[in-house]
Amino acid sequence: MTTTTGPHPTRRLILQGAAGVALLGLGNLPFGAAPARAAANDKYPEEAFKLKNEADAIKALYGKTVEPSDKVKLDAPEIAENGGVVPISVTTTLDKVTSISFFVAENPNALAASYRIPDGTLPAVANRLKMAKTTNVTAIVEADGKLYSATKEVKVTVGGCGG
Amino acid sequence: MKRSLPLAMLLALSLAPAARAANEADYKAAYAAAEAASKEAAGMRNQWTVTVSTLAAAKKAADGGDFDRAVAAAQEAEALAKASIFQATSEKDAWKAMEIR
Amino acid sequence: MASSIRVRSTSNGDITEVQALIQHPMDTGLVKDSKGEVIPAHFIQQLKFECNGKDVFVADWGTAVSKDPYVKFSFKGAKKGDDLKISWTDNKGGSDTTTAKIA
Amino acid sequence: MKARSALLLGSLSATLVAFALTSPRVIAADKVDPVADAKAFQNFYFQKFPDVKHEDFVNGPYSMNEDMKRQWQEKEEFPPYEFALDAGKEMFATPFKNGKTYADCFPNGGIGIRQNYPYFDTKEGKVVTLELALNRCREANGEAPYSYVKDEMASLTAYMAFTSRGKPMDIKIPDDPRALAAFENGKRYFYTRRGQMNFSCASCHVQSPGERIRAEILAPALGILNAMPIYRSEWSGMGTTSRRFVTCNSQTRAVPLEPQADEYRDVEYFLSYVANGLPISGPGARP
Repeated sequence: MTTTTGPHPTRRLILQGAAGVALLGLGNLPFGAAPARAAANDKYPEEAFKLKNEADAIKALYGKTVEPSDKVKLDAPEIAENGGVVPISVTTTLDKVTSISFFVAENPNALAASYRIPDGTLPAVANRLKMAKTTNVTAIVEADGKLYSATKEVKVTVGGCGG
Repeated sequence: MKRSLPLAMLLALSLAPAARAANEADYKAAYAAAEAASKEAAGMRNQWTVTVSTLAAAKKAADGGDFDRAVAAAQEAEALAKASIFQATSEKDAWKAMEIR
Repeated sequence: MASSIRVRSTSNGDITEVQALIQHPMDTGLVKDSKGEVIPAHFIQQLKFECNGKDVFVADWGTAVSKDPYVKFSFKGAKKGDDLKISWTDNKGGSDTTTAKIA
Repeated sequence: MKARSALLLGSLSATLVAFALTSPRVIAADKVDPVADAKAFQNFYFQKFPDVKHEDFVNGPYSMNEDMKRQWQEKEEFPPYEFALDAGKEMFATPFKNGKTYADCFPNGGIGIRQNYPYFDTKEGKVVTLELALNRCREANGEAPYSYVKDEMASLTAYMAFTSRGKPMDIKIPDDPRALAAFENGKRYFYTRRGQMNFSCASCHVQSPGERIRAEILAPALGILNAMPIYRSEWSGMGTTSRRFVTCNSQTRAVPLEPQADEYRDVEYFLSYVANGLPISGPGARP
């Protein structure tokens, strides 16, 4: 991080103070009348994030089969400007969406991010992901208990001419 | 550009004809020549990173007692340093050809 | 204290669009520093958005989320002036929280 | 023989590229004419890229490629330099131990003046860049100078650039032979080939802007410093003009000079002057 000359008020406080901040309602107690619809379980899917291969990760996260669907619109660049910051977003016209997840096939761990979509939240997410190399990126939408997906290839390489 | 391609070709061109294995004296002479050329290039503020790394590789090989490799690396470093000197002197006027007018 | 969370939430009609940028290294644990030592994994695992006492968005993140992570989503059922509470926890037990007014 | 062969290998690809520049070269008289140089420089790009709006050149690679521009615009919604900007704003207002602040060192309190940097200091007889002025201000107030390539300097210059966003670059060359010499020296550095790759700044940013070098698209040299300092995904952090010059050198395998060396100050002077009139767009986000 930054050098220590001239303390950097915001970052230093964050790094030191972060742990001290009391977080209300930490942990996984679902509070408020969570709607009955079976959202993916509330706990952080530790296992799924550890798995290397995409199919295993999907099974660990959802335990169901997936079918591609053109109702899932995945937006990803053709050639990533930089593998460290790749803008990826998904929208869908499917109904009763409860979860959206992103898988990067060639990454050390396929599952990149998973989002729980409570009732009343629009089924669309934009985020920035890291990609180790040229890879397929798959977005999976859980709608009304069934899994739909879309996949695109993103070319990734380093920049510059040498060094 | 891959680093290895130009270096490999360079090595092929500069194979020392000496048949017997190089000894420390050969290395010291080759290293001194390379270092002088490298200092001159640095003095012209046109040093190449590969000159510095090849010079270091020569020293490392010599420290390890492998004087054949050390001499080859020192000669290569000298060649690189001389190339950067040649580049600096020729560019003194050559740059004008590229200028947008 | 300046929070690590920058959030922009704008409501037009019934839909509120939320964008968040969080200052966090998101280290994967697979990268070595200049001295050759591995930088240990340090990444946000869960990010929660709550409004009017209800979770409106929950993100479970792995190591593939970019440094200074960004996320955008929209939800219904809130209006200008409502409080949007954002909180994250990372794999080292670090956390931060902030509350923003919907514009 | 060995020396030539090394250079030959390095420069083979570059000389082929050089031949592409077929327009006849008229060796201008030795008189340095910055106004004519700037006009020629800008016209070169306006003719080479007729459908790029003049002020768009300051967006570097994103003025050259639609797919990259879309990725950039998505990032700009909530740009990664947001934290550096806030940190810079806070640092700019935080008084030194002696109670003074940066505002006391700069005209107009340091707000909205980035477009006038670098300037030629007739007392010192040299080009003074914004980064240099910031460190001199710190030293004048008993504070330790910041590194030219690290976050603090980038945060400060990010804030100062932000306060000048949209203002046209406005670099002056006083009627002083040393200023003309500095401009010419900057131009020489810009067109001089270096490193084992035997590239000059012009080899990439004049001969092949818009083309790809692996993942990146080469930016045009016109307005290339207008977006400084930049947050580069490659560095996953902020970078000052100094950091950009140093890293560009090492890519061509040339040993970089120390940050704020005369050559770097002069090439910044040259590149900023020929971009006069184009808007400041810093801080920028780049691949």
